Amino acid sequence: MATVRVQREDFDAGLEAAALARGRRDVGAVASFVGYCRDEGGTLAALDLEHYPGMAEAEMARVAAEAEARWPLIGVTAIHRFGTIAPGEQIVFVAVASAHRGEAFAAAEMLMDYLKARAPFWKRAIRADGTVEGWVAAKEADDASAARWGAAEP
Amino acid sequence: MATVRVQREDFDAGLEAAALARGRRDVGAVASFVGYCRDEGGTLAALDLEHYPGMAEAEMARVAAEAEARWPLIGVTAIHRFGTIAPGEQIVFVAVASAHRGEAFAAAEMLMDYLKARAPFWKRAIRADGTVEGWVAAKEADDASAARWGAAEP
Amino acid sequence: MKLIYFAWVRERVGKSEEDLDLPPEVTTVGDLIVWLSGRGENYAYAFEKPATVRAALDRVHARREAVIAGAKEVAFFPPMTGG
Amino acid sequence: MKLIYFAWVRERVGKSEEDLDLPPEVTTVGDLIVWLSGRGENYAYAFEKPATVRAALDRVHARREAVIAGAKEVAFFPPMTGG
Repeated sequence: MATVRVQREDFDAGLEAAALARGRRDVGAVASFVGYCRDEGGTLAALDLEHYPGMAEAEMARVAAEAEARWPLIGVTAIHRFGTIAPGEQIVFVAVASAHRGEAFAAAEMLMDYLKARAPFWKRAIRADGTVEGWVAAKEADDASAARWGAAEP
Repeated sequence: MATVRVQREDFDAGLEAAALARGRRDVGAVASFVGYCRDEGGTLAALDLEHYPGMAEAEMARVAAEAEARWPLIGVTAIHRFGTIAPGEQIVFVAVASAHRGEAFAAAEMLMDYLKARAPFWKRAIRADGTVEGWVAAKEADDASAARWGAAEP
Repeated sequence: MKLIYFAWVRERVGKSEEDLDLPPEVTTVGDLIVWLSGRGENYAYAFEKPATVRAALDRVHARREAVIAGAKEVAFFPPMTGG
Repeated sequence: MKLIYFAWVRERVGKSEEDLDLPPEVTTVGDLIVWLSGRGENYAYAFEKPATVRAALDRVHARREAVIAGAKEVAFFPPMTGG
């Protein structure tokens, strides 16, 4: 059963990853990922992250369920923040526990690719000079990353 | 510059992964992995891990340097324990920081594949019934995992 | 029908949500986009490049040919840029 | 020459390390394996399936044809099973 959270506040990635193995003796591998806000060479002051409440959680849960259907996973956690996020801060987290490392890595990477392509979040850049830039355009590379798992278009 | 440690004591995986991004604004992605000791359906009491002191650290550093030569990485940490390790305990850790998630995932997975195939560690299983089993045989799958990165045979 | 807009679709339409009675000829998501585009400059602007607007029916991604009858909530938004 | 053994190679040889004077005809790792195998049953047992034994020269993986002259330390061990 996957744990999915959409929240404004920060999270403790180490604690979340360790929780997947705690008290268990059948977990052989935990692969985890944290996406951070970069300052893009000093030009970015913050990101403003809008989301679709309700659908964001539902879509992340669907993505996690697809990973669980594809590989024999023991646990999945996915967390995505919204609101104003400064450079150096955490934005997104996924972790996958399984018996063996191959499926843990593959599932974690698939989760990130799917989250980026399908979870209803939109970033706006606030520049260091105070200007609020337009919305970040989706990268075709992200759709391509999701497509390589054989995904249907969102 | 990679951080490599070979140690008997446990480690704090969350702290190690977070340290790669702490105080930085150019890290966009940290992929990390923890390998745990499984109890193999209740039959395993512990693993006894022997290593080649000096060579273990050197080989892990070479593996990390190969990952750094292949991808634009910001930081790499690899830790491997030795000694007696019980089911549920952590054995091995790798974490990779980079600007983008693709290279962080790829480098972390390559590091694990290479570590398993090349770092001089040997496992012996201590069974739940008290018998000390022979040495764990290397899996051909591990050599194949390392080979897919185009590695020379160790 | 409850309509919800996000990100620059919301900004162009000028509101984050509204309740509209849809005429009977509007049966699919694609029909709804065409109908909305004729309701004013703000909608026309939001949907000027329809390929860049995504839709969801009751919080599930929906294609243009998806039938909206029975849905409680239709959302329009740009391609996702989370993660 | 310092020789070091690990895991079941160590157990079969019966010691973890030793210092040996190598005869001049032993120039490669492969030569050393053949020479050691003739030194007693314990060595013959350790190297009975030479393909399953790996070698390192001064803590770097070495193939059978690697020349050992100049090395301070030769190690023999089974395929690695860490990680």
